[in-house]
Amino acid sequence: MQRIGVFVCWCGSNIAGTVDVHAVAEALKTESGVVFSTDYQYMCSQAGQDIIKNAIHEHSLTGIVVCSCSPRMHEATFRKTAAAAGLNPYMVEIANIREQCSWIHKDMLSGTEKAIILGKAAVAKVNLNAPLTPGQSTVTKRALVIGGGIAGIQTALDIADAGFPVDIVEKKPTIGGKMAQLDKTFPTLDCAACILTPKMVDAAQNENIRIYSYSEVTEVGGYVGNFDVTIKRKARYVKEDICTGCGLCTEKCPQKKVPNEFNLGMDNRRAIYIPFAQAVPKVATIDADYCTMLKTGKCGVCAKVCTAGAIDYNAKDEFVKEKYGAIVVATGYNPISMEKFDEFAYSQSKDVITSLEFERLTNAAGPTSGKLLRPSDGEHPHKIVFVQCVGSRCENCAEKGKEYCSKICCMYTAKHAMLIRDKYPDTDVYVFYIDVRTPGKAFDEFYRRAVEEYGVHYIKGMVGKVVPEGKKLLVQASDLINGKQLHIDADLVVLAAAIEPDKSARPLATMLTASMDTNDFFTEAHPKLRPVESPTAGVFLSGCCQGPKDIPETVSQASAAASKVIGLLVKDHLTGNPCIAQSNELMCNGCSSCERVCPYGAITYEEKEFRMPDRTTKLRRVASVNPAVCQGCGACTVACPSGAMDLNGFKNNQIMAEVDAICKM
Amino acid sequence: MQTVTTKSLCERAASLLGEGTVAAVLGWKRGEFDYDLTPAVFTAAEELTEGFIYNDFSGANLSKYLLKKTREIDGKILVFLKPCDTYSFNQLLSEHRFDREKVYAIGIPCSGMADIQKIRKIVGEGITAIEACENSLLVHTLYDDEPISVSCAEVLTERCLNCKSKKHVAYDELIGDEGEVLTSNRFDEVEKIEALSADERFAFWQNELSRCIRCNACRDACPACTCEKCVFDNPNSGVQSKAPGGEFEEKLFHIIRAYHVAGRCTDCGECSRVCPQNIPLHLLNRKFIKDMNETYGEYQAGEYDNQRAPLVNFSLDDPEPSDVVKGGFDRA
Amino acid sequence: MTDMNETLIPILGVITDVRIDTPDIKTFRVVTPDGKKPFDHRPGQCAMLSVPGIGEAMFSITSSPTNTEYMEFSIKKCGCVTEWLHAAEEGQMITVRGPYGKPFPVDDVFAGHDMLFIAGGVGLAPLRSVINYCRHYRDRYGRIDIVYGSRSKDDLLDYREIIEEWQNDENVHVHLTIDREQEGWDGHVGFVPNYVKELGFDTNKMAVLCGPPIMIKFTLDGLSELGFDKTQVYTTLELRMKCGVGKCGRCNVGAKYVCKDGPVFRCDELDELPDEY
Amino acid sequence: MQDVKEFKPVIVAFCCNWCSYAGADLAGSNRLAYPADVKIIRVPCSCRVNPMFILRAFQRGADGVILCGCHPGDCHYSTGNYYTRRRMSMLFSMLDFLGIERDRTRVEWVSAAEGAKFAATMNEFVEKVTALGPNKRLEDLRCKQ
Amino acid sequence: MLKCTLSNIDKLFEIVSASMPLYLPTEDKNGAVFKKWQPGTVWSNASNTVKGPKDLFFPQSEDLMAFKTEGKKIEVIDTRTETEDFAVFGVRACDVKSLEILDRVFLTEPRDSYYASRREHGVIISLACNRPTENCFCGTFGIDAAEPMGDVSAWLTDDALYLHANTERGQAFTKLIADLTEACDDSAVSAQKEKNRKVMKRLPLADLEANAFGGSKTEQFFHSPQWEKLSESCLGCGTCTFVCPTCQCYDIRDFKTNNGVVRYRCWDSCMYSEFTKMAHGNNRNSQKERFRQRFMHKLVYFPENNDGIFSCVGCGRCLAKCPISMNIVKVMKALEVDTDD
Repeated sequence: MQRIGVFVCWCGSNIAGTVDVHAVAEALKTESGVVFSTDYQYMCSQAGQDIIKNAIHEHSLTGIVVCSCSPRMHEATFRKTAAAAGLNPYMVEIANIREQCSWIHKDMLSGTEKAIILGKAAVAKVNLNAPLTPGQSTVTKRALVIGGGIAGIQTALDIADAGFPVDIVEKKPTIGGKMAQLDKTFPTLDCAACILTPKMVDAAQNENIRIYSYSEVTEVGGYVGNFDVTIKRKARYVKEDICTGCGLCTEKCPQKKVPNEFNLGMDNRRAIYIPFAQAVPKVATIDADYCTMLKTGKCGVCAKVCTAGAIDYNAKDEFVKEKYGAIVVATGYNPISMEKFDEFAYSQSKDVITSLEFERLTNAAGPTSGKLLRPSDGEHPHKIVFVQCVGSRCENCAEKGKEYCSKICCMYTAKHAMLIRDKYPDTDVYVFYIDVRTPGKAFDEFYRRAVEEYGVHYIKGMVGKVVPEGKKLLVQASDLINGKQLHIDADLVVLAAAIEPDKSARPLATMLTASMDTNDFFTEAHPKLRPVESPTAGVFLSGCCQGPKDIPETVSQASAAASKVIGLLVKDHLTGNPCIAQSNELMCNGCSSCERVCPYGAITYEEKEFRMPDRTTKLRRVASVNPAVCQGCGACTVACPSGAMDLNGFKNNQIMAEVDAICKM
Repeated sequence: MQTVTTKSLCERAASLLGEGTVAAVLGWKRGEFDYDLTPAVFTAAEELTEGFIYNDFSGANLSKYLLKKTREIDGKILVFLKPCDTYSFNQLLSEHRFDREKVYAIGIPCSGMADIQKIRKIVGEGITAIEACENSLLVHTLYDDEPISVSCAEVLTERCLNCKSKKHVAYDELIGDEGEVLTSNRFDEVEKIEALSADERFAFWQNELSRCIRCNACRDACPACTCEKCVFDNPNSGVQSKAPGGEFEEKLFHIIRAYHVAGRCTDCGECSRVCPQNIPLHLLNRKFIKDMNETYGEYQAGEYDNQRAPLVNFSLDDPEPSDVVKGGFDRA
Repeated sequence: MTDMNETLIPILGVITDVRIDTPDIKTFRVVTPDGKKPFDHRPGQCAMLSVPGIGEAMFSITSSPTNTEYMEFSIKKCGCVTEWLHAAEEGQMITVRGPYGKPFPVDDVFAGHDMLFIAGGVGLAPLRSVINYCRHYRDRYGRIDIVYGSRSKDDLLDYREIIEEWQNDENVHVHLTIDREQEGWDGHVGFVPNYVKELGFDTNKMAVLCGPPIMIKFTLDGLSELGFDKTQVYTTLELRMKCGVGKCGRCNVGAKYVCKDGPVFRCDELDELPDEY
Repeated sequence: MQDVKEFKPVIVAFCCNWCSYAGADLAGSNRLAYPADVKIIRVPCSCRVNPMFILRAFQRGADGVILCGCHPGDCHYSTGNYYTRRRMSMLFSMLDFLGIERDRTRVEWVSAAEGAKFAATMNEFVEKVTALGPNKRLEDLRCKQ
Repeated sequence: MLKCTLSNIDKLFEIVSASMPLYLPTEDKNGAVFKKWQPGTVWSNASNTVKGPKDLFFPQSEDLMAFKTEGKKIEVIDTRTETEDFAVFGVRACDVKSLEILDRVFLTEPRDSYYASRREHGVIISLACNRPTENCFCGTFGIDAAEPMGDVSAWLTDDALYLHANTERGQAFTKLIADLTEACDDSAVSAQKEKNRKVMKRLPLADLEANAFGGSKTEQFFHSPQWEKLSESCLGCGTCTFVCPTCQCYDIRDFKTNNGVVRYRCWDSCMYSEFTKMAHGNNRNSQKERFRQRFMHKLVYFPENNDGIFSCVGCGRCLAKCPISMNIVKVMKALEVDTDD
């Protein structure tokens, strides 16, 4: 049985105005467990808190009830007061008699009556409270960033700058991601490579950053502060530490017919390759699917020409196990496949391209060395049609497109149109759109410049069909504003393909027990207030894995995620919330219901031996809650039929005691 | 009459016992009369010949016994499962309630079980013997010189009348012919009650549930009720109770029991079969099944191993509670 | 209501004193609201204490029948009721009914004999009333030996009474032991059964035994090694009592009901019961 | 005894800590009145509310039970209220099946900013429950002893 | 011997009901159950009721007393009220006998006033069995279903109800219905008894004997290997104990009302796993032990303490209701086999 003290606050006249505080204190005196009850003008004041502290000492209180304002206001205050007096802070309960009583009830009689009942409920709860101690766990001071695009790089740089080691795992042979493939960036039109590659070099040279390129995460265990991650380092058949990146092998390799993914297959590379000149790490990689030596055992040219002796045809995938305190997901995006969009003749004509392909076509390092030439015949196009929202904002077309807006297309299309008109004023540019969305700093100005200064033809309406005919592409479209059908014989059609999360995101989410939405974008812990955190503690989100973003947004989110990681890694110990779920193993059935509803993957199962009452032992599967991961929502407690799962601080019997007290009339 | 004979099952079981594939056989044992069979474990061929029986009264679902028996018995256990029993079997498996490796499941066809109470309603008391014929049962009684013939269809148990499936969803071996999942009318009765006014519904359940004597037979027989310790037995749960009382306790017990097995109940009907007070408890479970099917899509517990039951799942566009209650059967 | 006496309806008791004996055992003094002893009892009998809303629990009456002013109960914390009682303060009311069960045969079988009391842990609680009864009627009994063991020094129940009163009595010999060596303890160390054998009593006496089942079993073996017959040894099964009146069905072991036929049993009587107690 | 007076229902409101409880606080801060019959129990998330608690409230004399949580999609724990939605849908439908008046139970999503909605919801709910009169169908006669 | 024509039977119920509540078997959805007679109630002559008349004397749940508490103070409130007289009609011979068995528990010192007061105020009108069921085996325990006891014995023929008062209370009862009855000789009843006894001999369980059992047989049966087999599929539910007219185990519990505490008594079952869980653990941890306890109690322990009277009356309810059809008959037969060896 507890020894409970009750402290009724007047809150000046805020409470005392409509609640007879003396009557409340008096009425609660006879409640079970109550040994002391008083009221005071301002309980939260120093004097008020001293009353509480003194009472705790004088009456050897084991629990206290403060009838005052909302616990959202002063629960923390009174918990500290209790702790200062040597009482476990979780032995404090607040009866909210201000916001939920005195402020809303005008009548003293009913206000007082309700305050008494709320007080009784709090007393009933405290009677069943038990001291709680927050769990502590250590923090491994190393972060993992999954994905080496601009998001991952920025996050890693910021974490590293704060002095924490960080690893980047990038599945491609080089970091850089999508941004490395871009030409210019909106709305300032600076060159993507010029701003990205220095960051890539920074990352490579930063002592705190380790880059696992050509690698993938294959296994994640543990929890916030203590993740155990297995990284697969795919065999690249070139010793990374020896290769100097001279590139001789990539020139001598006899296998010349490998589609160059960096240029989206618009030209070829060798079987041994360096994706692009500024690649980081600048190390060659052998493409095992095409290498004659690896496939037939006959060739070995690269090994012969490599003076450093970096080639190793016997290399195997390696697995690295590493511990991390925090994980940042920066898996990025891809344009969706255009295969299903037959109406735009993407598969039929080489001159129907995606915007990303267009980027490569205008990029000085691209297949055409930056000259805008038609892929089919290398001729200069004079009439170019841009189609917006291909697969974006696609209602009822889930089988090929996406319901959401891809966000970046309006701006990059304006950029493309503007760049064409700037370089090739003789070229007509048409842009078909549903809406032009330009929310962003200097975005609308940018778009207006495209229309007004550069004379790009913006037409509200959708392209119905693109039909290749001879050298031309007949574009049939509707002009919604003028209400007429348009027929344009274009030389080049550029599709603003919707973007979707990278395919590696889904299996990764499963490994991380991080939740995803139906589009496979990672879910944030709170859409407004915790946008860079995953609901799974210790997992953070950076860049397009969380939703479509442009570069400035990605970079700001990357830095935000980094600051969250730094905030975590700077701690030596993580103090958990003690109000978390706890499984009574003796009653647990091991049925997995709780595990299925846990949003954090905090519940695992183990086989344990139990001594039965008849002295036999029984091996049983029982749930155990990881206190570092559980956030205390309580979903599991209701899923559990046997009541084995309960929530500290909000135990079944505590809530029922409150119910009883309230209903007792 | 069942399409497989006791003898054929006995022989198969005996041979599996003999060759050492299984250490014990979980089946039905004949009783004093032809209808009072008891689930039993057989460990020798002679025991089988002497006691094993599979007839129109082998209603008891044996799957729940596997929890205890797989722990107690070394070696594999042969269990005979009727189609509906296999659903319970699967459900228990997905809840990790026994070790699949320790079980040798033989699926056996079932042409429906007879309800002794229905037979009594027709022939009266004093049944001394029941002979199974093709489509009928010959019932001998103390008070009639000639046996009375009742058609099997007429005396099928309620649950068999609404049989959901003649297909076995899990087994190691099948004896007899495999059946199919049926389109049953099992929700008709639920709909009938739904169609009543609130007062009538209340009166109906008040009458039914007030008969409850809290013998816990429904719970103890239920293959979904496998809690290490039931909340109603647990002094710390706050809802422990032993007797009906205050007109509330029995309602609480049955609502919560149905809720706890919702999504896990395979609708095997054991609860109603074993109720000594003949409370149609299965209707509570069926109501949940019907609601879940209508609201969240068809779901049959136990159909597959390791499914995610509707109540431990969600979708972003689930209807609101107010719409569910109103939507399904608004009678205004 | 007519003159329907009902034993299930308790009378009120007031806790007038709470003594901490060991970390988990407290002794409660109980009187009626008007300050009298709730009812008379015989050594070894039990009473049902209850706390409304928490429940009932059976305890042996620790105080001697010769104490006519109050009743005492030594209670170990091990369930809802006991936990509640342990938190209770002086002045707290509880309810009491009883006395229940067959007492120790102090006035016939034991009379005129040397007595050997053997207790382990809280097992001393039921023996205290017999011991004090025998001390009160000192001339009716011969030599009294008390063997009492517990886990540690701190767990020796009512050490003070033992040291200050029992040990000073004439012809009363107290043998204390604790399970394991402990600083500040210069007495005997070892388990009760072994200690009993070491002490090696002559068999010309009656023995009363109470403690954990395992201790009882081995002490019985020890006593029989020393030549005791089971008919000379008594013990009590008060922990198997529930309703107190032998009707609720729980205390039924074989054909016996602990509430009515016990809780005091002669050890040979126990042997005749099925092994279920 | 009681029925001479005007019927004042006992209403238990379970509010999640992050949205609805804050919404209730906001209603208070804005002095938006609702009947004193409503008593709030704070839970971390609406998904903490066990059907047992609701039945318990009715047993002990509640005339109405309302559960408030974050709007779907806004759950502090991301998915809690989705489970609540399913659980309560099923429970309420079952209570309806047993002939318990459906207006005695309700789920409402109230965000921390919706003080006005909280007050309005409570006013409306109390009105409905008052119209229904005392809970007789799920009461426990023993509790009145 | 008194005779009341069947056409007058409802009138009889009405007259009795006018002076005291009358409980009699009526047909319910679930079979025959004892219910209070009200105008329109139809009496059921079913061979047996689903539950015996036990509830009328030892209800499944009854309040014993109440408490009020305030601070450290407690008030005990005796909630007992004077039981009014009542009559139970149509009690079969087995059930009449079952009350005698309950008496031996509740009326021995210390007397249970709750039960005692109901027994004192209840008048039992028994009824001979014309159509026993296949589950009946009262004969095994020396009960003659053709000769039921009680305060008033009654027999039914095709056209009339015959009554004979055995006790003072019975005489008071027959006086009550004097207007509807006429004195007659025993011939019709004797003929009916003959008929009944003939049926009895043909019952499938007529040969079951209890001679092998009884007091002082603990040693013999307690260690029987049969218990393991018999109990292996027992669900541990309380059906058998709750439908049994002689089972009387109970629990005393407190219920917190909104105003205080009610201490009540409710049926408990020795088949429940927690039944013997007390202060010092559980002395019957396995279902086998609990199962054995129930039958040993009925067949050995009870007779040992009660002049050889078994605590089973052969009513057959457990045969009808056990979910797995395990019952005392199967137990007796299996154990007897054991003793034959």
